[in-house]
Amino acid sequence: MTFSGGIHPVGDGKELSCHQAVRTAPLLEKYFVLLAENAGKPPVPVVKKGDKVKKYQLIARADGFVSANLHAPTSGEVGGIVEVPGPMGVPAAAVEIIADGEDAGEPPFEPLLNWESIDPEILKQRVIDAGLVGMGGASFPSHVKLSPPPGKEIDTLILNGAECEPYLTADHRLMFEKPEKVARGAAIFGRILGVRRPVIGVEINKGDAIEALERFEDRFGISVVPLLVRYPQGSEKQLINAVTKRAVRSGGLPMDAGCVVQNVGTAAALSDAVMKGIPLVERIVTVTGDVVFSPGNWKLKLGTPAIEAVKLAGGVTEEPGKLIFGGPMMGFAQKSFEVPVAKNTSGILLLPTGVSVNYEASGCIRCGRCVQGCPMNLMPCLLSTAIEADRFDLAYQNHVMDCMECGSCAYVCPDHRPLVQNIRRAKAELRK
Amino acid sequence: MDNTILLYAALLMGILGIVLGVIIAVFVKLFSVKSDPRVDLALELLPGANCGGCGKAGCADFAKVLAAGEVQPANCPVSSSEQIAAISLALGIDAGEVERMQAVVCCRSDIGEVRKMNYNGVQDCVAANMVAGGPDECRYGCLGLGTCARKCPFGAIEIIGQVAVVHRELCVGCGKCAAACPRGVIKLVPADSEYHIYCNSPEKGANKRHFCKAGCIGCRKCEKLCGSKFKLSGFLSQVNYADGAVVSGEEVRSIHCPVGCLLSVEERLEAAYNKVKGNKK
Amino acid sequence: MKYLELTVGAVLVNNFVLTRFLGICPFLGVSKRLDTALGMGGAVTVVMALASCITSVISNYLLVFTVNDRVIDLGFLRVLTFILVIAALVQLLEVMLQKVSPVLYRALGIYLPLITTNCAVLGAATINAESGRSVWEATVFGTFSGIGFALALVLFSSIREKLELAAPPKAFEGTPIALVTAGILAMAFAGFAGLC
Amino acid sequence: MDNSNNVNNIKLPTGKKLVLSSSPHLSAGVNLRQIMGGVLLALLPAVFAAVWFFGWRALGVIVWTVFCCVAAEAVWCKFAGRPVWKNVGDLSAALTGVLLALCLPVSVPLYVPPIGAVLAIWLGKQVYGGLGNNPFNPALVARVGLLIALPAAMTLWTPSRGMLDADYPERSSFFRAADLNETENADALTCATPLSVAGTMPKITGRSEEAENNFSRFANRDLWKRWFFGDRAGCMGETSVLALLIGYVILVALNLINWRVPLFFVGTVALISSLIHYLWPGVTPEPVFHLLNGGLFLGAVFMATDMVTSPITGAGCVVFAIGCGVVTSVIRIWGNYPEGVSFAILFMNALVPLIDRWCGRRPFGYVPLRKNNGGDR
Repeated sequence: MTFSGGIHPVGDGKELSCHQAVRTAPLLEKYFVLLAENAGKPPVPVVKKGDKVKKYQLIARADGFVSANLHAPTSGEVGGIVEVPGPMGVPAAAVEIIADGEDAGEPPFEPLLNWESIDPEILKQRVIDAGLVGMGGASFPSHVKLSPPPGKEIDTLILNGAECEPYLTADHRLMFEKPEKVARGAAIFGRILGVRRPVIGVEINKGDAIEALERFEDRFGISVVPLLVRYPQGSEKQLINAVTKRAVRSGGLPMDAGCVVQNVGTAAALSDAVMKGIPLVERIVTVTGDVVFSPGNWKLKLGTPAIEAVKLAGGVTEEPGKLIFGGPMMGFAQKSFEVPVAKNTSGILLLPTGVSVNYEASGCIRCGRCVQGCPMNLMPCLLSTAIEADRFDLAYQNHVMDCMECGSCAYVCPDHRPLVQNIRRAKAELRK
Repeated sequence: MDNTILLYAALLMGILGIVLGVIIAVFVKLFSVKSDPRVDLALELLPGANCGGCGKAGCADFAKVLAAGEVQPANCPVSSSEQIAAISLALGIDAGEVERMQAVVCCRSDIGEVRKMNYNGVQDCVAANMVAGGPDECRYGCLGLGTCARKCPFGAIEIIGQVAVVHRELCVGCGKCAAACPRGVIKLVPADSEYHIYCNSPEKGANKRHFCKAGCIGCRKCEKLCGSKFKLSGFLSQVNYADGAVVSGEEVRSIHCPVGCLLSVEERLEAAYNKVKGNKK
Repeated sequence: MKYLELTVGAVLVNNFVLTRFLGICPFLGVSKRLDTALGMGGAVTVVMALASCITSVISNYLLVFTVNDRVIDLGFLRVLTFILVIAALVQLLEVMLQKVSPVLYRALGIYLPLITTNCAVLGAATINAESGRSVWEATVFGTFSGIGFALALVLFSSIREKLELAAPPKAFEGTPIALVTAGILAMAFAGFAGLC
Repeated sequence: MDNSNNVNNIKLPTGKKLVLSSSPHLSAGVNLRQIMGGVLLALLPAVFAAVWFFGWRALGVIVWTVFCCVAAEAVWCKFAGRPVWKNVGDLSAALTGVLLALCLPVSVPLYVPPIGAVLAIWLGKQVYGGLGNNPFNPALVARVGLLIALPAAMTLWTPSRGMLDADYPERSSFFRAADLNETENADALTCATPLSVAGTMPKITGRSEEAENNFSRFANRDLWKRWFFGDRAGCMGETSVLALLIGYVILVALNLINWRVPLFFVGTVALISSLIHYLWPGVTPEPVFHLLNGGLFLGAVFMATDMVTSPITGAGCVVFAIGCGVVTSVIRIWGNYPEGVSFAILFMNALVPLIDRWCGRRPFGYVPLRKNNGGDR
């Protein structure tokens, strides 16, 4: 099963890290927990400089509905609210925590071992308390997706285990090593939404993960759907299309098609929050790239600077030409190795200068590869030529706003045109 | 014989003329459109640059509201005072009075030699600013990729050595550049003010010094000497245009800005050219 | 076969713009945007059809007639009367357009009254008169000539809309590149020679 | 940076070489030169066929034309201030050169290729702003321009290798009677192409015995076989249908063209010509004649599929190809010119912006598939 359009990235770099078991990182001296890491409003800090915090203690409270709680990843002293290089390139506010080396703390919530029989509202409250966000990339607070407005009927829950981005294997390792957590998380999400049989969509290049998850199909009442390998299968709309054949309308949300999509990482975190009563303070991060000495997956606490993660991976073999947070297709290039890991950092990718694409265009030859590759059925080449001539009206007529910036078009472009960046520019200009 | 042909010819042409004339007359009556000649008149007198500086979609729209008496001719920032007088005379309305504005690019990233990272992509400020907040270290400075220069209908902005500089004599203050700039470096200031502070970053002076030699350090020297003519926002001093402050040359000399941020428009332009020349050598 | 010449012949083989090179002024002037080109094409088609009809009535019945067994030939008035009729038609069209579609009226601007001096319209009327066509044939010919004009205009404007996004050398921007394109388009139409 | 200190002797990045760019950060690794090179590869069989059937002069003309085109490109880029090596290096000028050469007759005077090169590269491509901006296929602009300006030089056909043999079927149709006995002296010999022979034959409308027999001399299987391999008079590259079909397979295998275009182009010509032939046999020869003759396959496989000047979407390509087929058939059957492929493609090139506009794609989810709660606006 799959969707129409899309691309097959060749040499997707997953083999660098997909056989490396997840390791737990040693404790660091300092953590910089980013405040503005979830989509929506940043949470408000509830600690100040000099406060002693325990592990799992609330350090910033959600501000409004589209916002998520933040907890201390370890025990220690608050060094203050400081500015650190943020993942979007501009300095961002973070809570500095100076670890005391004990990493001690009690789970702040009561385990809900009887989750199969209690009120779904209590489970939903747990999602809010634990500060769960979408861990795939957008970092959208999870509980928002669990609260469909009246009139919207949700009949399908899909867990996103596609992990279509090249190089990343964090979700793969998670599903393979902790299938029970993922399956249980799916079942809990299903119970909150009242969906009978949640679906986990996994691309077939992760055969071992599919096998592992299938062992829990009956126990938790879920089903695993193998998907053909194709990028961008992990995009919500494409995943829904691949699994259910439904199409989310242009400009709409998955809820419009009766679907909710959650990341497998979020499901595992939910399982921990329910069974152990602990909030989201660490995540699995793939530290990889062609110049990384020994790529692999690590369980990193929130606020770990990228340079520490690179240290864990044994440093680099040569000076990297690009540092990317996330995958190579949709991730963000970074200016500094001081950027800390956030809830949505699925990968830290270091590419040598030769591997990363050099955008140096001469002229569009209208070969149509981008049109074939576009999963949203757009015509990126026409959009790009219109935008380069500052004709944003033309770009709008050609549905530039439907673009989700998956990068398939720029990936296949033989002229190496900065198609996605042009489209981003048009969107920014049109939103003005 | 000739006479008969002439007669017939005259007859034919006459009848044809009359018949067609009558038909046209009937049509004109049937399809008459009320139009305000004052709109066309105003449109003719307006500059026709369609810059949008007046806040309307273009000169045609402005002419419409002008004829309706909703705005005054002086609202057109492009027309000279003689042109405005001509419009007000033609339409028989009061010219009105609007303060003339002018754009200033408040940045000296060329002089300050702001560090820039390698950037690979679309050569446009809006696009570049979205990639990790822009390739330069200063988040508030001019990127110098020329989006404003391309947007300016009057060609008043020149990119000199990776920084935008406004040519005062060409700028009419329509504000298109200011709207286009993703970082808000371009400010619209009263056209009669001569001296401006060429920095846009409210960051701490010490932070700024890491990557820019020419940023305002917020020493407040200007504020101490000239009082309310300057105000501090963050760690950035600014001329208090809102209160109609005009800084004179004498005051500037007495202040003697330690980083040289306080400059006249001409001095700034000259400095930019000199910098490029120096770099070439 | 005769009607094939009047229809296909007028549209493709002897296309007014690209084969006879008549009516170049609006062809270059209003071909910047597809919608105005469509409007102009429509307007010219209407004027051409009506003008062909009326002028052929005039040239067949009013310019040559017999009075008391004497043939009176007013052929020397042909151009004069034709222009008079065309001018009047354009005037009517202009008045109507101003009321019906002010947007198109404004977009066409000066080119609308200039249809009067569009040599394609006068050309169609004159060709009709010279080849002694009946009123019906003349009307068909005029209509399809207009359609041919509109076709050339639409083709051309769609290419120009695309060219607007391209970046030709500074010296070729605007009219020069349009003329080059028109030339190549004319070469393509040359292939239709001899169809009928 | 304190982090650059070595910890346990591992090398840590300093971040000095970091490049900022927008996502995606990977590329499929295809570039323009590879695409143009692929098309050139697909043209090799046709070049071989040209040399085989028309002798070494064919190779000389091809090389000369390619040289002229590349030189024209280099000269323009030099004076227009564009990077010369980058523009020449993408092989597009060389490709135009080969295509132009393949639609010239082998006996073409050597002053023609430079004129063609200037027409193709300057007028057809560079005045529009270079590769990607030209609305018309440059090689075809040159061919049609030359055909109109220098008709004599462009229709000076010489016999192919097999036509010199006495057992070539229907030989007398293609040679003047006086020349027929002097086929040993091949250099000075001119002949006619099957299409031009058919073009000069009387068109007999209606159905009669005479009409049935009008084109019967072309209904010869041996002749068809020779035509298929390329043994006939004509432009250098157009004669060998076999070589062009191999090229088609290569192009499709390398995903360099939209496979629909040649199929629908040739299909439409076959359909229309068979329709006309079976209605009025005296008007036009059999469809097989039309398929094997003229530049149909060269045009359909290599000219109409030019990415820059053909529609982007699959549906658009089908419309485009059918249009090409219709115009080609119409010109061949009724027009003055015996061959209409180049005119047809040029004419349809002009329609491409309109086709693109009307055959655009509907964005994903633009019309919801589900009705109950699949989003109703």
